[in-house]
Amino acid sequence: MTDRKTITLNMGPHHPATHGVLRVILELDGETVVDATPVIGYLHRGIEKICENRNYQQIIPLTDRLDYAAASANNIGYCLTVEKLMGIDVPKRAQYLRVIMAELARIMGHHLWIGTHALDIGAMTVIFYAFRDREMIMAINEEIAGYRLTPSFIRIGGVARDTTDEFIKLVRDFVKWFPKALEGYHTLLTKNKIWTTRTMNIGVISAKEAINYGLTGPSLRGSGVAYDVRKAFPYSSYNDFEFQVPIGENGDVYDRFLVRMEEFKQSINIIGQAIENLPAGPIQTDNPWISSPGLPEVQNDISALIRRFMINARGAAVPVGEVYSAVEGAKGELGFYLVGDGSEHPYRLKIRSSCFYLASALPRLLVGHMVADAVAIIGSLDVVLGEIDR
Amino acid sequence: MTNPISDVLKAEVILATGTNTDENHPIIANYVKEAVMRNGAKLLVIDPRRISLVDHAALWLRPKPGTDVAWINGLMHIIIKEGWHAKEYVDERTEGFEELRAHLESYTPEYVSEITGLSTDELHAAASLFGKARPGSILYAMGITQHTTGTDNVKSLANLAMLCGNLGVDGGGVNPLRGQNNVQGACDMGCLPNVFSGYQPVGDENNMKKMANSWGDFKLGPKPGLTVTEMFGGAETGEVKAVYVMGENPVLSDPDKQHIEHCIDRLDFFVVQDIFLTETARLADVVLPATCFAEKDGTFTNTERLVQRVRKAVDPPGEAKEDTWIISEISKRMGYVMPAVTGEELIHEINLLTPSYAGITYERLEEGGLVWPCPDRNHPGTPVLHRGKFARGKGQFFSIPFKPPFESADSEYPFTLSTGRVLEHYHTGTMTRCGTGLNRLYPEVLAEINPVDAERVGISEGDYVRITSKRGRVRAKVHISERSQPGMIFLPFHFHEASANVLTHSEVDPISKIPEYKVSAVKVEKAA
Amino acid sequence: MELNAIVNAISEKCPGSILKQTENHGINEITVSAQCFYEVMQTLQGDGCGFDMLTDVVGIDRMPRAPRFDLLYVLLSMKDFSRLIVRLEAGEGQEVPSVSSIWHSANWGEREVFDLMGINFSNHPDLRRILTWENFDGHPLRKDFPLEGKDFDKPFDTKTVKDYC
Amino acid sequence: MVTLKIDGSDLSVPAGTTIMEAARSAGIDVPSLCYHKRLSPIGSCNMCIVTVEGRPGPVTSCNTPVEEGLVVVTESEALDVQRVANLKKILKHHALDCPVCDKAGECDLQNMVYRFGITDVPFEPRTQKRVEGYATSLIRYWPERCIMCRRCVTACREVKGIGAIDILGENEESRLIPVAADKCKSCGECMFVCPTGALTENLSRYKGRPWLGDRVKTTCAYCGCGCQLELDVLENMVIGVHTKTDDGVNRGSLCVKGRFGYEFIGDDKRLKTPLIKENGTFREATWDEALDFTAKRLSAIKNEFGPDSIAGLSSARCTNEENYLFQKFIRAVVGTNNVDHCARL
Repeated sequence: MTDRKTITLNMGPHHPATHGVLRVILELDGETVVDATPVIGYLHRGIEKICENRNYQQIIPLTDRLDYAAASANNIGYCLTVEKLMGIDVPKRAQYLRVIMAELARIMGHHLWIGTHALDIGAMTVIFYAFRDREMIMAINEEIAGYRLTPSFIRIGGVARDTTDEFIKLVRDFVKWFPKALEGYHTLLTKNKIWTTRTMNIGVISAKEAINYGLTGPSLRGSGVAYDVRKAFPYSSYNDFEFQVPIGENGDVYDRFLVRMEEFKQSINIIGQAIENLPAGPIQTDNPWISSPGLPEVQNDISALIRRFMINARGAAVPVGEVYSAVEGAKGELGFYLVGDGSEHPYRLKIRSSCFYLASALPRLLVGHMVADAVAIIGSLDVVLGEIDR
Repeated sequence: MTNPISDVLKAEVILATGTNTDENHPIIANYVKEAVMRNGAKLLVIDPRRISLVDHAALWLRPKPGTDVAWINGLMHIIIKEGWHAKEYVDERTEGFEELRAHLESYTPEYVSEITGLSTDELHAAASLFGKARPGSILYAMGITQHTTGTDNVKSLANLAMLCGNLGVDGGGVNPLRGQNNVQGACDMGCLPNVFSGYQPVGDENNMKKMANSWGDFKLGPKPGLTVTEMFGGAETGEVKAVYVMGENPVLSDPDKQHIEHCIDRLDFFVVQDIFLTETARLADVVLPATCFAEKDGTFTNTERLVQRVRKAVDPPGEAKEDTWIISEISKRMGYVMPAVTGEELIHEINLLTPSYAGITYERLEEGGLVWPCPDRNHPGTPVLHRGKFARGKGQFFSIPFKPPFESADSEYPFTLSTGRVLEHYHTGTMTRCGTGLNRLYPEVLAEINPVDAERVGISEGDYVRITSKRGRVRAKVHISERSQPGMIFLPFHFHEASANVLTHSEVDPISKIPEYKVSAVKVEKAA
Repeated sequence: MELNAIVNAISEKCPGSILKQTENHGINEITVSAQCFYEVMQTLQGDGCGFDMLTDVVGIDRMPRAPRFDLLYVLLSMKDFSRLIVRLEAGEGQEVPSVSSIWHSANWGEREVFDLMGINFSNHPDLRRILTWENFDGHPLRKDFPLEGKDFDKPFDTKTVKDYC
Repeated sequence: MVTLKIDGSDLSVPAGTTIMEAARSAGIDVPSLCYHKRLSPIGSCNMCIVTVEGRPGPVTSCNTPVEEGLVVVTESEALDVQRVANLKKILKHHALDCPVCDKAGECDLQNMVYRFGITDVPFEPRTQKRVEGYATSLIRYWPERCIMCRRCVTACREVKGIGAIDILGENEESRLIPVAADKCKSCGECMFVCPTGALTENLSRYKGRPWLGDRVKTTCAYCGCGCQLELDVLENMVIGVHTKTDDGVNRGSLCVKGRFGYEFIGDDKRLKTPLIKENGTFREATWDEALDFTAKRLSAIKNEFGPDSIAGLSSARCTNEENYLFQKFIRAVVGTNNVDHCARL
């Protein structure tokens, strides 16, 4: 047997198809990948370390910058963790608003995924449609939170603001419009011969292996495992809504695609239910030492002013204890392990990043495929480097 | 200080002389006031100026400047005569008492009164106040030492303290209040011409061998060197060619400014290492930017011999470097690499070579300050010196005759000038005159003059006066106040634009070489 | 899975290895000893217990406590969606057996802990720094890692960084 | 010694101790706004009330001496109701300016509000505006933040022995007045004991929140007292000075220099580069240049005129370590005993 020479191909970190600053070093035998080494850390900002030196409120915007494609979902994950440790109940209205924001974020994340994923493989049209619809969600974010991409709308104990009529209208419009748009995506891709050829039987991973690799979210469900944190460990009134957890069969790129396409539908369903059944009531828990008093109160009451000062400037203290809490982010299970030491800062906040473990499975998925499939596989995992590197 | 500051609280009587404690050592003044107000101690102030501490005094005496030995001898005369002295203590722990008694015979109240301007009643009252109460604490500062008879003054106070059995006891002691944050430490570390660190004499063979063993193969001179006042004198004669100044401003702080400038001018080479471009640094050939206390790690030793930590808080500005780094770099370039450079390395070396500092480590200082002598790692420190036994065995009484100050007021220069500090400023003002805070409170030099004199010279509050001595003249704003006694004028020396040391003379005490800042003859005229 | 059942299953295999068992905000937690840590983890992953996913590995610096670190393994069973946290106390410099041969996800999880917390894992297939670069000095998530200062502000020196190829 | 029972635990304290001191010595934190360790009891805030068995109403613990066999309760619902009422009385006129108050974040009043969970205190403007009576250029008085606890007045009188300020008038009309303004030395003792932001430092206004910076414990660099203080450092700048009551020879006190004389540290006039004089003017030099030049000149003079022609003048402002190294340098490297410092000046 003769020695066959392999060549090393560097992919990234500045590669349009690595969705950020992911770098993969590929060993190629001809056009076949024989080894792959992902290199990460280019976007490492030390968020976990920063968190140890910020008060609990100040961490919320940092969480936006994890999976920035679906920022609100991260806010909820973090706030739920703190609330769990503090033992706070959040009012129903706030919970529903959180659900709306999280599901909108999921759709936003999937928009980015489908647009770029299709673009990577060569279907250029999809991204225009996806971004047209994503823009509608941006407008909704802007209406309620003031920010388009990173709303930081969720607060410990509730949400930042109550709804406006405009917000309700925009959400309703979107709920009405989006199923039609989704049909359009399907038309463009689902039965497209090129698309199916490029995605079917590519990057196959069995259910057992996917679990062993720690895959979560659509990437795990594509392999046929019906694990969704929203169903398995319901939070924020997800029990109140009717929705399905779509799963795939083969665990290939195409199945992961189908799962996400179905999630679009389920998410818009949830949003529809939430906006129509939005309960009346407060949007912040009534604990005066957690919810910052409003401006009118502050201008007339020194105790309210002191409270607002303490909560916003110095931060509210969180009891001693440890807690793990997770939510279903757009990419999978987003978990927070929080260690409180009684002060205004976390002693330790570990972020369980779903993308981190998705990226760790890359060598397993890439090896044996053509170099052109690498692009499809990376796209199908839908990794966001902001969350991997933290 | 022989005793800790807090010992003042245990005193029955406190004699404060030659110290404007309220302004120069405000924290010690807090203790004095607490002793008076809460513990009922009696405060005896003997000072030519009516300082604010007088508000709390049971008795205040106002002698003429420069007559300290006379009134101390006078008090002792009365105490011995009345039999108030601590007889057992004197017998057991001291020697030379009989000579002293004989010497004091001539210092009758009448004679002393003539010299000092105090009435005999005042002297009696003071003697009975201090002589009858035990323990009595003596606080003094530069008002006692900055005379040509400075050493005599201090010895006289020691006589008084021993006579009343106040040395080596709680609440007693002879307590010099040291004016600068680490003047005690600088002495302890051997920045003196005649001793190594811990006051180990330079002439001693063992000491020289010990230092040479540790420092390396150097020839150490057995002959004591020049003091600061002699250095500049030496520069004038050409004996000294180069001076290296670290963090000092002698042009403003040394007596007779013109003379100093002239001496520096004659040097071949003059290096100044400082944090500001001071008046002295302006004359230098090389200026090396150093760090201030907030930019380095180290230790300070306060007036009660308490060693405490200094910690780095901020980075030095620009390229300024730590003093230790600068010294070691020059040393390296002169062929010797200093083995210890950081604070912690240096304190280890100090531990090894200085018996009184042997047990003082940064680790222990984290728990709080330590008072030297602290001979080993487990020693708790020694807050009270001479307890039970004096360092030399028995306490020695010195018979000290009164000598008048070098310069006295005469018809041409009718005023006696005393220099000193004010509360708001510090030494040559390089630090306190920065920024707005302290400057707003005390923006310019104020010459204090008694209303009687003001009327005589024909000046009113806020006028400018010209103060002239044989050495030079300055212009200053006038503050009319009862604090100065008639015939006396007080001028702070913090201000370079009206430096009091233009006026002072450079005559020094023969032993301690301390200049006589407190007595110079001057005349005062109204300035245009 | 019930905590009791888990404890029984482990005690059968490795008696005395469970130091503590608690329930923490709805999640079962066991503290295990370092001796037969690997066996315990194997048991947990096996069919009997069924914790087939290692969700995350968390390192906590408890300085100045000794042992210094808490190492947490967050497990999940896909059978009944139950979670279990396994806690292991590790001293500074102590090597912890890698569980990456049991759960593949531990590969990167442990690398991250090694990188940021400085805990060593034995038998790890590829124990390198992951988020910081190879010649990085120190472990950022340790409590004694400086937040600012001269050493920290050093420019990124490309010469000291070896390529991974 | 007197034995008594506080909150169920038996204590034995010296006679003459107050209930407050006895409780604090046992680690029981009786709330108070006016009590200060270094001052004699004031008894103005009524927060330290406790119940003593056998006495009809609650007593203020800060000025009630212990007696043999007293049974004291410091925490009860009834006491808290009264304390909350007292606190609300103080709060209702308090200025609504925490966001611009320098004390905010380490304010006793804020902490007390937090501790008792005070809510719902609508602001009532004063019928008569308070006069801005007291101020120096270094200390600013904010009349609407003042809770009239009298700590400052007591500290000025008892600690400094001055009595420059006093509170005149009753209730609504009470105001802080400089009764002997010329005696005020701006030492800042009043500011140090102030539980709220009524007396603040004028130099570091609005520079930083207390929790943002670091506090570095060090020793004061002015006179020989050796006061212990903490430098408030924010972004490599010293923005203030703090002290602690239990710390050092100064027990929390400082003088005007120690408390306000920190501006020189970050002053623009500080020397930043070595300077070498050429033809009568200075030019900036590198360290290597300056050090080489210095070493060369010193060596040359030593060789030509002998070591005794060189003298070193050290400083009492430098640390022990620096002084030690300096005399070592002069004695060993230069080889002369011509070393002295400014002790005499």
